[in-house]
Amino acid sequence: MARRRNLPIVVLALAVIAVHLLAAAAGKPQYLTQLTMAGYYSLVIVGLTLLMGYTGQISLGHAGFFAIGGYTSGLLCTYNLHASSGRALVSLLHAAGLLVAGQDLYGAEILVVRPWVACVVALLVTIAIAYLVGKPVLKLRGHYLAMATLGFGTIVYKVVLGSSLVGAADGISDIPAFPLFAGLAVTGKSALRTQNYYLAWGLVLGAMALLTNLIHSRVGRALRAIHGAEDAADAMGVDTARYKLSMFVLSAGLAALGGVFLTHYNGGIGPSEASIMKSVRYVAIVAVGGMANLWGALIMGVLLNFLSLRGSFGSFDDAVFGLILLAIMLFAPDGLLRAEFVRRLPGLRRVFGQKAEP
Amino acid sequence: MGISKIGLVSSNTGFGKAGKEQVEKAAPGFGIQIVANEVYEKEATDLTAVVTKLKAANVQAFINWSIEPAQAIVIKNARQVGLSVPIFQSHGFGNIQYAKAAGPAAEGVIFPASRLLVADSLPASDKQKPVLLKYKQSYEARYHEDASTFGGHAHDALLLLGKAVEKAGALDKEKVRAALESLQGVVGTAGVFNFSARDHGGLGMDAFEMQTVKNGKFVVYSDTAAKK
Amino acid sequence: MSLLAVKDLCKRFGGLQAVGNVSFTVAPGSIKALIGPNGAGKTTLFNLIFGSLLPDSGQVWFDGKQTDGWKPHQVAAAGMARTFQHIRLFPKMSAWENIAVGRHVHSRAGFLASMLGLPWTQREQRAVREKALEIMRFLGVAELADVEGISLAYGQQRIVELGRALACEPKLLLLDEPAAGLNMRETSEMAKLIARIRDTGVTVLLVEHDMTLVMNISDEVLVLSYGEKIADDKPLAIQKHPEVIKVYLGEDDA
Amino acid sequence: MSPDLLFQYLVAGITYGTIYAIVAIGFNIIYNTTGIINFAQGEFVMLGGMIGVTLNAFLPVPLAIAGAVMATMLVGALIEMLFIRWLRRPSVLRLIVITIGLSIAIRELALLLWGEGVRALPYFTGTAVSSLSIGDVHISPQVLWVLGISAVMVAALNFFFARTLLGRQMRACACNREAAQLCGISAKNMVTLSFVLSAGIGGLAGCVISPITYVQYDSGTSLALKGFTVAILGGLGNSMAAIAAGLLLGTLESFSIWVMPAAYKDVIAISILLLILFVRPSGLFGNAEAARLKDY
Repeated sequence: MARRRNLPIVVLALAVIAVHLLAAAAGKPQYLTQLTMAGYYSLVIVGLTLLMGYTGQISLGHAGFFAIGGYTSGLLCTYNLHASSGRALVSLLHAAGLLVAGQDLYGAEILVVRPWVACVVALLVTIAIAYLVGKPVLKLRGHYLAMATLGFGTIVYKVVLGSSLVGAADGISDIPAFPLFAGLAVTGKSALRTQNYYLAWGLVLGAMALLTNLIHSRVGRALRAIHGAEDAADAMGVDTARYKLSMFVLSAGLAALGGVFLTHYNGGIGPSEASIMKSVRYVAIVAVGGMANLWGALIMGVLLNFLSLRGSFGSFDDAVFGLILLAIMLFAPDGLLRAEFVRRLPGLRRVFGQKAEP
Repeated sequence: MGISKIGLVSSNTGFGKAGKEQVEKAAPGFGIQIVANEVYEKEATDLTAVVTKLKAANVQAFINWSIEPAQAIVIKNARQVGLSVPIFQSHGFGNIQYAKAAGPAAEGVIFPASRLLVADSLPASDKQKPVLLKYKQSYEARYHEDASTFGGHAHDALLLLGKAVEKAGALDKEKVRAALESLQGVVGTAGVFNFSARDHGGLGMDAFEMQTVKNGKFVVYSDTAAKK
Repeated sequence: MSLLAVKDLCKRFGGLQAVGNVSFTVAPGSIKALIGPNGAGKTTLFNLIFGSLLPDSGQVWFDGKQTDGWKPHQVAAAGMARTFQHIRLFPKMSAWENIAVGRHVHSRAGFLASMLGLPWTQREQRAVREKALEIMRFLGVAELADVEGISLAYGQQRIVELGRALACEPKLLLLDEPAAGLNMRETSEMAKLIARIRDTGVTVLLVEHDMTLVMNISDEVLVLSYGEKIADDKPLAIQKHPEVIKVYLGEDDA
Repeated sequence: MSPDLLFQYLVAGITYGTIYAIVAIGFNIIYNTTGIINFAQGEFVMLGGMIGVTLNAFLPVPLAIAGAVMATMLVGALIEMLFIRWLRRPSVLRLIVITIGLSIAIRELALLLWGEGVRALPYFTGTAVSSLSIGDVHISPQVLWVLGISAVMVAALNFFFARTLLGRQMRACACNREAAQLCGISAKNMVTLSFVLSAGIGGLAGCVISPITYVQYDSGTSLALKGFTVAILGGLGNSMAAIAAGLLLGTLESFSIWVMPAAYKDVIAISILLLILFVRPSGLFGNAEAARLKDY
């Protein structure tokens, strides 16, 4: 069984290589840039799929977690501690090798947190916030849960938009590259485009491997049981509150991971990453993928994000996502990539016909 | 005007933020103190509480820096709560729509903008006047709405690019850039452009004219004594 | 020593006394039935015992531990399992997976181990599936293993739900109207099945309206009326109990 | 802080609060009959305002408003019939996503139709600068119009639900859909009616508040968020409580500007919403057990 489960992962890995070769052959290496970005957004989407599709808990605030990750890492990597370098704490951090000194564009001395430290802190901060928010929020159901997560997302958006510390409406820019190892760094420099493409998709592959294992495990079964009938899952000994919270935190962590890497890749982050429209877009993609369909969500996520990033939808970007949401939820609530939908296609007229019945 | 204590309100967008920062930087040089400094939402529906805060701070005038519809709400609410001090706006006010939206509240608002808005009343000697009138008339004939400065910027950008390509005589990127940097005396809607390798903005201070709203129309602000 | 002891349990909803001062015990290895007219508080009593509702006062002792105030999943972990009056299967999971959820308290793979797919979790997985299929064979529904919960026939759903509870290997099994909606043949099969489950050493407490089933298989019968206990005795004695007769004849038993 | 200023903040708070409350009442009507939270409610307000302004170009204000309200009602009916009515046993999640999709679609359509421009109906009395003064406290007459029309609307709604057959039928559906259907009430028609009513209220609100707030293709979104907050604060489905909750939230927001930067005004409002959801999901004035009955 395990081998059968690994097959899609292998196919995905081959597809990643094939796309690279195709893009190179077609002389369109810039496609890799958008695919890299789409890869990082996919991390949010696969995490959200597990939370919404498998565990049945809606979140209209996941852009908030993406933004908290990206903003925290970006802020730590750009906030100049030089002025307070005499302080005991700063000296201690410096001595521990957690800070890095350098010069900015204009030659002024700067002292900032090392990117890998910033990344770890950003993930930990997001996880802590997800835990604190999730604990009370996940007690709610239905509309109340939707409203509470929407509220959380709005708060994150308004706070980053209103705080001059993180650049208010401008966001944070000039975020340094995130050096990993052996000359590889998360950066938008075109020299490292291919490497970054493989890095992003390596992360997606890793996440997919872990998450497919999860859904086919005891935990995955418990999560689906919570979705199916929460009281019955509880009666079977599933600590539903703990499982929901763990899943919420896990998906928030994945969103933050995507946020951190994309922020370093783009070299900046702005408040629009935290906006409600972004959260709605993530939900739309999960829905189009088929809710409880990890691979469907990944495919639709890459496709739609890629097209959107390429500007294929022009000024109708939001409209396209709105209409997709509407169409999918009306005609194929189980997603496009499901056999039942394809079978039902010829019967669409019957679906319309039902309107006339009393 | 002898103003030393002002209020500053701006919208929570990049435009509002940039203006806010510049005003904060420039104010001390003129001996002006910002006693109330508020950022409002670009989607705001009513800003009575914000202008009340200005009123409570006893400002002698206030600057309202925004490019969104909410800027009209600010001036309207200010007049409603009886805050009758002079109001200064940014060039983001350069669309008659906002003045119309604020109705009588917009009367007397002072703002800098290019001469496009007051093209009709310019003296015949003004060298921008023909360009402005031509743009204004063709825009209004085509779109059936008042021309604003914003569309003019796009017009100028295309005009400059066209001149540069013409001057370079080729579509080579480097040559066009060099030509663009050497353009002199190009008359656009925003002003007369004089580029150099160091100046990529091309406009001087004289490109802006202080304007105000009188009887629902933009007119040149004539009280020269008021120009600080 | 009783397996379950309920002492002076009380629960009010607003002004309504749903359960009032009910005390009783269930002996290990026995089948005890809980009967009473509609609205007598039977399901409320179940929910109080299982932790789905918090009692206003009174105690629940299960297997030597005081369990009132515990959450259902804690009660389940302590060795109690239940079925629901309105069947609560997991609709989009196959029959065997439904039953496999019942193995939750007897397996231990957590988030991290599951995501990494460690070898021991895979062994555990196989054991869980094996056990689920074994239970399906015991119930005689092995051929339904891969059918989705939502696609099962009503009677089959009752059996699978029972299997899910059995998968917990409970000491005490709470059955809420196991024969509701079943036809006569299915009801008598259900009665046999419950007796067989008791014979494997599982203690059973059930709520049921079907008197034939109750009188045939129960060792003791508890009668509730308007939330209060009016009788607690052997089936034969219950049938002659004057107050029970009054309650049942006085009611319009639809 | 002089008493005059205190009152001035209070006036601002009442203005915000009344606007939020009308939006919240629109939510409640649909929620009560269907259990749906209509995320497109704010768009009804926007449509009302936009259509009102458009009609005002060739109709006097009262007729323009009447026309706008009727047009919005029609939109409400169409939305229900095209997107909700024929769904069989839709899940809450599906309904949430559908109404979110609708709100985006309507907004984008409005952008196509009317562009980005900002519009407003003229002030019903006076102008943008006129205000009634009590000492140094100033109130725009339009605020009084909003208050008055809201009051009349609430009274009319109360009469409708308590006294008329149709209103009672809608309430019956809200309490128990199956039982109502057994009594011969067409639950489906009641749902359509609730959309019509709710859209009409939204449309009216959009017209009445437009002189104060202006209207633009995307005005609906932020109003909807506040409307939700107020609806939940008061207890979902309870329209009288929504008015109290609206005034409370509006006043809190107004005074929050007094003590902290206006940029954080919404953060305060939504934090209150979250707090209420955590400690008292039935709302400030709601009844916990009644709320649980409607928990789907």
